[in-house]
Amino acid sequence: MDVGLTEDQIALQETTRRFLEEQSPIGALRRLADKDESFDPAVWRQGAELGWVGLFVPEDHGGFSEGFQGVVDAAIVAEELGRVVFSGPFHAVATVAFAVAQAGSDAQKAALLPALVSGDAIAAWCLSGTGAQSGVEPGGLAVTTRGDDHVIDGIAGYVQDAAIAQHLLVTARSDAGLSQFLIPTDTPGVTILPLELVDLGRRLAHVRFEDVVIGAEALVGEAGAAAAQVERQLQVAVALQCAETVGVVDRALEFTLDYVKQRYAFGRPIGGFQALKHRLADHVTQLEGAKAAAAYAAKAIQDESPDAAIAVSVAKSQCGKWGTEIVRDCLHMHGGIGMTWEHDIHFYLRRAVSNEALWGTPAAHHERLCALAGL
Amino acid sequence: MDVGLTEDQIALQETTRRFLEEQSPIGALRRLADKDESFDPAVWRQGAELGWVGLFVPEDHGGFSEGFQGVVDAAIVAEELGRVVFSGPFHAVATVAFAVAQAGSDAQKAALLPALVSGDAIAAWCLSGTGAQSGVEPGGLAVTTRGDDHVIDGIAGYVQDAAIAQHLLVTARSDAGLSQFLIPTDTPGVTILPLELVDLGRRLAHVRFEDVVIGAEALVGEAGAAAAQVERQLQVAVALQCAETVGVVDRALEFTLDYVKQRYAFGRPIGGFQALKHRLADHVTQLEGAKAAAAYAAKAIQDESPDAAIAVSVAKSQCGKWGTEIVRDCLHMHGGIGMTWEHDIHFYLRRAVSNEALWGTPAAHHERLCALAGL
Amino acid sequence: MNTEHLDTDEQRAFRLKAREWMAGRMPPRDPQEEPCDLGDGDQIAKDRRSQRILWDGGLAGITVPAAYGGQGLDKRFEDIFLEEAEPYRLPWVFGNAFNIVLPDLLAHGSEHLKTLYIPAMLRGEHMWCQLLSEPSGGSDLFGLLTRAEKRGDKWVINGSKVWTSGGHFCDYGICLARTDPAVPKHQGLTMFIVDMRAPGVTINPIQLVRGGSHFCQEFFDDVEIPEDHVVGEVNGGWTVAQTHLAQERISMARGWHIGLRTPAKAETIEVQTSYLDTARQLGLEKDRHARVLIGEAIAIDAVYAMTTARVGKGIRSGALPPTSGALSSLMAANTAVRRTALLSELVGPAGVAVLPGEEEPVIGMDRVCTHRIGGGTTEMQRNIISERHLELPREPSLDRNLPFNQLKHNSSAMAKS
Amino acid sequence: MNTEHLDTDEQRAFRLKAREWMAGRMPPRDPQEEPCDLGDGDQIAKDRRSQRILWDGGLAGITVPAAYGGQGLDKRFEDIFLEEAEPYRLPWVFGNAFNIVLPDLLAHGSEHLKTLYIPAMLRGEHMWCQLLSEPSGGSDLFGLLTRAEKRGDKWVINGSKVWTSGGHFCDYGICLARTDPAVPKHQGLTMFIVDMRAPGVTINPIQLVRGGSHFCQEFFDDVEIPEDHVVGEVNGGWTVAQTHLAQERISMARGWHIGLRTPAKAETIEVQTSYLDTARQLGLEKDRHARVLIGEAIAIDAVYAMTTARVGKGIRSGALPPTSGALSSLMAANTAVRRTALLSELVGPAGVAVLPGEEEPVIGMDRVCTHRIGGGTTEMQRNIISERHLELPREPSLDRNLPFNQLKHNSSAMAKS
Repeated sequence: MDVGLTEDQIALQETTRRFLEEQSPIGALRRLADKDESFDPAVWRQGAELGWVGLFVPEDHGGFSEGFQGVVDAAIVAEELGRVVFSGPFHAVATVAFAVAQAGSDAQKAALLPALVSGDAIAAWCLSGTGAQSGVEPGGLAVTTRGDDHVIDGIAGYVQDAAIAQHLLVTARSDAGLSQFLIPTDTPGVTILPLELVDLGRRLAHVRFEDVVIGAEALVGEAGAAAAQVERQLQVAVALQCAETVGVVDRALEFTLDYVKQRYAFGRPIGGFQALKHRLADHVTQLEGAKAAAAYAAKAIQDESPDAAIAVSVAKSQCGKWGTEIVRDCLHMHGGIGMTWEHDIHFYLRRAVSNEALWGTPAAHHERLCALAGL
Repeated sequence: MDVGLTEDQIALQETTRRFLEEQSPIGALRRLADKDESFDPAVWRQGAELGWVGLFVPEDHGGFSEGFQGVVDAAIVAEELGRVVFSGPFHAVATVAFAVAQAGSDAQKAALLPALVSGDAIAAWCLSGTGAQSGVEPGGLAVTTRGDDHVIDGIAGYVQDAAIAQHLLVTARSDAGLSQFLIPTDTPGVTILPLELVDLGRRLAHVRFEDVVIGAEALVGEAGAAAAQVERQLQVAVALQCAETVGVVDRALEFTLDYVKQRYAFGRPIGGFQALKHRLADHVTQLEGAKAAAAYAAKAIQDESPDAAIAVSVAKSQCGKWGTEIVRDCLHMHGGIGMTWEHDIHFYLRRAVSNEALWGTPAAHHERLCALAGL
Repeated sequence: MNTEHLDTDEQRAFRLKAREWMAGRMPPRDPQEEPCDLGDGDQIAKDRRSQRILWDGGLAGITVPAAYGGQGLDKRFEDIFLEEAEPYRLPWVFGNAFNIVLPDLLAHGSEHLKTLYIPAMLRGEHMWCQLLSEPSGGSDLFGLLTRAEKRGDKWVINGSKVWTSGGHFCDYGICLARTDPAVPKHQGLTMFIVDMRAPGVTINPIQLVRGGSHFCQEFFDDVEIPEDHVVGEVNGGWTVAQTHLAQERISMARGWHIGLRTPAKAETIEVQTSYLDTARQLGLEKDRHARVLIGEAIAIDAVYAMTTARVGKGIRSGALPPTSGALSSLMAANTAVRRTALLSELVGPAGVAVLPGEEEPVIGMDRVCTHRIGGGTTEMQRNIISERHLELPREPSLDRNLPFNQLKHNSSAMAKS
Repeated sequence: MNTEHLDTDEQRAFRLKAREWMAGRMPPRDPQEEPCDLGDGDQIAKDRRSQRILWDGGLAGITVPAAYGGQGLDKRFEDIFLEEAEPYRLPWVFGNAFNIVLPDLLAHGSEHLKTLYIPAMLRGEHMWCQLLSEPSGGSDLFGLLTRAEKRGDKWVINGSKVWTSGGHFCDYGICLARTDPAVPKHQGLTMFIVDMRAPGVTINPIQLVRGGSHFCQEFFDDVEIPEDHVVGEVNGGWTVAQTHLAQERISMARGWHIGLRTPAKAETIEVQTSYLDTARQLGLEKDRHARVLIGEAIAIDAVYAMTTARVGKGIRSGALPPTSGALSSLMAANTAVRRTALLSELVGPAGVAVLPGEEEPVIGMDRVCTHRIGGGTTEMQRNIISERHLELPREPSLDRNLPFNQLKHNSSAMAKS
C-alpha cells in the first residue's frame, strides 16, 4: 500500500511493523499453537495502546478519530497484522468499536469505548447465521418483544472472538427490520460454541441464543432500523479483512522471492526458471490488483462514497480469490520444506484460506455485486 | 484415440483421414468462407458413400450396424472430421439416422434411411428451445392433438443444418410427455430462421412452428413416451461432438508443436522456453483427459452401460472446457500470424468455442450430472 | 474535473484562447465513435484538418520547443488544453507521430531532421508509422533481419516489416534495420526515416480473423534512403529504440490518443450495464449461477480499472518504476480472457449463434479474438515483471553475445532473405 | 473379475494352494483402513507377520528367482495370487523393498548382496527405505551433496537425507552418495546399502503441517559401510538410479501397494456421494451455483480416473511410452487443487471452521495441504511431458558438463557441509 500514502500513514505503518516484528513475529504464532493457545493477551493490550482501536473512537472516549476517518488508517494497521498473521482480536474489536462509536448511545459509548481502546475489554460482532452464505448478510437471530424487553433466539454463526469477549454486538431480525443490541457475553441464555479452525491464530464460535431477554437500554440505534448501520459495519469488517489479506500475501511473496533466488537446482536458482518466473509475475500482478482494490474500498468507506458497498465486494472478490491462489503457490514453490510444521508459510496459507471463506466467499460477494448493481 | 483401437477401427480412422486430407482439407473451409458458403455438397455425398451415416443403420436399409454398435466407430469418424474442421452435416444426419433406426416405424426407416446413408437426403434434429440452457434437454415445442392429428407450436433453437435439410426430427412436449415426429422441412407452418455463426463451417437455425398440423404416421415411437429415446439421441449427439472436439484440439496442438519447434526468438526455438513448455504439458495432459472421456462415453453408449448418461456429461465437461482453453492458447502461441485470416488456427478455435456452447455448456452438463447422480 | 480555479493569469489567457479558437472550428466528440480507425480514410482526412486548425490557432505541439514549430509551454498548459478540448474530437490518428517519432527525433535526431519533419507533423501534413516488427520475430524485436547497406551516399534497405498500424495511409515511417550483422544482435542496428511512397516500398494490408485490416505488411526492395536520414548514430539504433520503447510504454499507460487522456479522471466504479441487460434478456436475473458469473465480471473490470489507476499514479509519483505498465498490460490480458469466458458461460449458445442483425455473434467472436499479442505478448510482460520488478534471474541467453550472423538460425534465415 | 476360468492345470494347482494357505492365516482386509501408515508400529509388526506367513506358504516373491528365495514363476501366477488374496490385508509396508530395492538388487547387485538381502526381505525380516532426496535439492536429485569417502576397506558417509518414508522403522536403506566431486554431477555417484542401526545414523521424524510424521530426515556422521555394500559400480550410481527411478514410476502407475493392485479393475464411473451429502446438509440441493460446482467435481474426478486407466492401458500395450505416468501425476495434482477450490466455494465458512468432533475442518485443511511436491513436483512432471513426450527442447543446462565441485553454488555448499 505504498502508493499514495501520506507521511503520517507511512509513520503509522512503520511503527506498527516494528512493534509487530518485535512483539509478535510469525514464530510467536507457532509457539502459541504448540501450546494450544491462539493469542497473547499482553501483546494485544500493547497493540491497543498503540492506538489500533482508537482509530475508530472519538477523543472524548479515549480515541482520536471522528466519523469514518479512521478506516484508511485501520486498513494500514490490518495490512501489517496480516504480514505477521497476527493472532489478536483486531477485527472483532475494531468493528464493534466502529459500530458503537457510530450508532451507540452515549451511555454505551462511555461504558464500552474506553475499555476497548485500552485493550482492557474485548467485544465480538454477531452478523450472520451458520449457512454456506454466512458472512455477507444479517441472519441467524430473530428478535421479538415481550413487554418493554427484547427477546432473541437463534444461532449466530462464525463469530470472531466470541469465546474471549466480554461484550457481544448482536444483529437480529424482527418483522420491523434489523435491530442491534450490545449485551454482556454472560447474559443468561447465551451459549458460546467454539469451533475448530484452519487458521490457528484466530478464534471463531457459533453463539446460541435461547430466550435471551434484553432491556431496551441495550439497543444500538433504533429498533428495526439498523440496516444501514449494519451495512456500514459489514463494509468496515470486510475492508479490514481484505487489507489483512494483502499483508498476508505481500509478506508470503516476499519471502518466497527470497527463497527462489537462493535455492539452487540444476545449477541455477530456481527463481531463474521461466515457469516459476511467469507464475510469480502473475502473482505480483494480481497482488497489485488486490492492493488497489483494498485501498480503494477503505478510501471509499472513509469518504462515504456512493460506491463504497460495491468497492468492498470488489475487494473481497480479488483478495479472497488471489489470496489463496498466490499463497498456495508460494507454499508449492518452497517444495518439501513448505509442507513442514516448522516452516512459516502454512500459517500464511491458513489465514488466506480462512479469509477467503469468512465474511462472504468471493462467490457470495459476486451475488452481492449483482444486487448492488440493481440486478 | 489410438489407445485401445481394434485393427478395423484403425483402418476406418486411416481411410477417413486420407479422404478428408484429399477432399476436404482445412484450406477448403477458407475457400468456402471466402465465397460465403459453408459446405460442399459433393464432398458430403462422397463421405456418406464411405459409410459415415451407415454406421447407425441396419443392413436392410443400406447401412451395416445394428443397435448401438456404430457409436464407437462414428466417434472415430467424428474425431477425424474435427481434425479438418469439417463443414458437412455429419452430426445432424448421424443423430437422426440413429434416432430413426432405433425408434422409427418400418415405413419411416424405408423412406428415409437409405437416402441418409447415400448422402442424398439431409435431416436435422430439433431438441431444445432458444434459452441459455438450450441443448441439454428437450424444450421449445409444444404438441397438442386435434382429431387424429398432432399440432405443434413454438420455436426449436440452434438446430444444426435445418436450412439445408429436407427432413426434421422434432421433439415436442404435451401433458402426456415427450413425442417425436419426422416431418418434411416444407411442412406448412414451419419457418427456418438461419443464424449468424462464430463457426464458419456450420449452419444453425431457429425453427419456428406455427400451428403445424401433422398426421399420426409422422410419430417416431409412442406419443408421449419418447423421453428415453430422446435421451439416447442426446447422448449420441454429445458424444460425437466431444469426439469431434478431440480431433480439433489434437490437430491444433500438433501444428502448434511444429510451429514452436521451428519458430526462433532470442536465439532459441520458442518451444524451448519453459513457460510455453509447461503450458503445452498441461494442454496435452488435459487433451489426454478429453480423449479418455470421449472414448469412455462412446463406449458406454455402445455397451448400453448404466453410466452412459453420466459419461456423456463428463466428456462434455472436459472437452468443452479444455477444447476452448487449449486451442485459444495454441492461437496465442502463434503470435501475430495466428490473428490473421490466412492462418488456419482461427477455424479450429471457432469450432472449439462453438462446440463448447452448443448442446449444453459445461456448466449445464455439470447441473445435469447432479441430476443424474440423484441430487 | 475542470481545474480552472488553479490557473495563473498566463494560464487563464491560454485557456480562453484555446476555448475561443476551438469553438465552432473543431469537430464535436461523438462518444460512440471508435477512437481511431487507421483503416478509415475519411477519419484520417478529418483528423488532418483538425490538426491544421490547432496549428493555426497556436495549439499544436504545446510542449514542443518553439524552434520546431511548437508552443514551448510546460505540461500544465497541455492539461488546460485537454480540459478545453473535452467537447471535441481531437486528431487521434497521429498517435505514432506524437507519442513516438516526435520524442525519438527530439532526443536523437539531427537539427536537419527535426526542422524537416517536426513542424510538418504539427501541421497535420504527415502521418507516421513505426517499422519495427518483422515476420521472423515478434517478441524478439532486436533479432530483426531487415538489412540496410551503404551504397555511395545512399542507404539501401531490403527486407520486410509487419504489424504496421495504418501503413497504407502513412507518409513516413521510422524504421529499425540491421547495418552490421557481424556484431552481436543489439550492436549492429540503425534507425532510419523511410519515405513510404519511395520506389521499392510495397504495402499490403493484413486481413484479420475478425475482419478489419488496419495492420499492414511492408516489403522493401532496394529502397533508397538519403544518408542524412539516420536518427541517432549508425549502429546506434538500439539506443534510439530504448527511447522509442520507453515512450511507447509511457504513452500506452497514460492513454495512446491525445484527447482521450483526461487529466483528472473521475474515480468511480463503472458497472457495465450490458451484463445486467444480458441477464435480463435471458431471464436469468434470479439465477444464482448467472449472478455469480456477472458479479465476477463486474469485479474483474473494476479491479483492472483500479489497478491501472494505481499503477499510473505510482509511476507518476516514482513509487513504482516506469516498467510497471507491464502490470497493467498483463492484467488487461488476463481480465479480457476471463471476461470472455464468464460471458460465454452466461449466455450459452447465444454466444456462438445469433439471429441476423449483427454481423457476427459478439460474445463468441470476442472469445475467439481476445489475445494479448500486439503491444507485447503476455510472455514478454511476464518477463519484464519477473526480471525487472522482481529481480529474478534473466533467461539464459544464447544470442546476446555472439555475432548475429554466426547464430545458426540466423545464418540460414539471412541467406534466404 | 476372477480369471479362474483361464487357468492351466499348473496355475489351478497354485491357485488352490494359495487359497487354502491364506484362509484363516492371513488378516482380513478392512476397506476403511489406511493402506499403509509408515508411522504406525503396530501396522508394521502385523505386516511383518503376514509376510512371514506368505513365505512359509511358498507365496513370497512369486516372480523372484528361486535362487534368492522366490518362487521363480511368471506374472500370471502373481495375478492369480492377487485374485486369491483379495479378502486379505497383504503386507503393504514393504513397498520400498519390493518395488524398488529388489529390482535394483536383481539388476545391479552382486551375488553376495542378493543372497544376503533378498531372502530376508521375502521373509518380512527387513524394512527398507530409499535415501535419495536431500535438504539441499528436491527436484535436482543428482545434485546431491552427501559424500562417501573410502577409508581403508570401508566407505564413510557424511551428509543428510530427507523425505524418507518410515525412516525410523527401517532396517536398511539404499543410499545414493557422491564419491567423486571432481567430475560432472551425474558421473561421481555411487549407490550403497546402509544399515539404519549403524553408529552415526540419526533419524528425526519430520512434523508435517497436518500432523503425522511418517517422513524422516537422516543425518550421517562418519557412518561406516563395508566395501562390498556397493550396488553396481563405484561412480556408477547414476545407472543404478535409472533402474530405481523407472521402477518407482512403474510402481506408482500400477499401484504402490501389492494387494491394492486389482488385476482387472471394474471400469465404472464412481460418483463421490459425499459431495451430494454435503449439498443436502447445507440445503443447497436446488441451488444452481452449488450444482454447477458439484457437477464439475464429479466430472474432474471421473476424467482423472478415466485418464489414469487409459494411460495405464496405453503403457501396457506400448501405445504410450513408460514416462506417460507423468500425465496421470500432473492431472492428479491439477484435479486435487481444483477439487479443493470447488468444495471450498461450495461450503463457504464451514470449510474453515467446524464444531468439535473432527480434529480439523477437513475441506479447508485439504485446501491448505493439497500440493503435489513429493514423488516429483508438478514442474518436474511438466518437464518430463514437454521434453520426453512432446520432444520440445530441453532446458539450457548450466551444470551438466562441469565438474560438480567447480559449480560456484556447490563449492560453497560443500565447504559448509
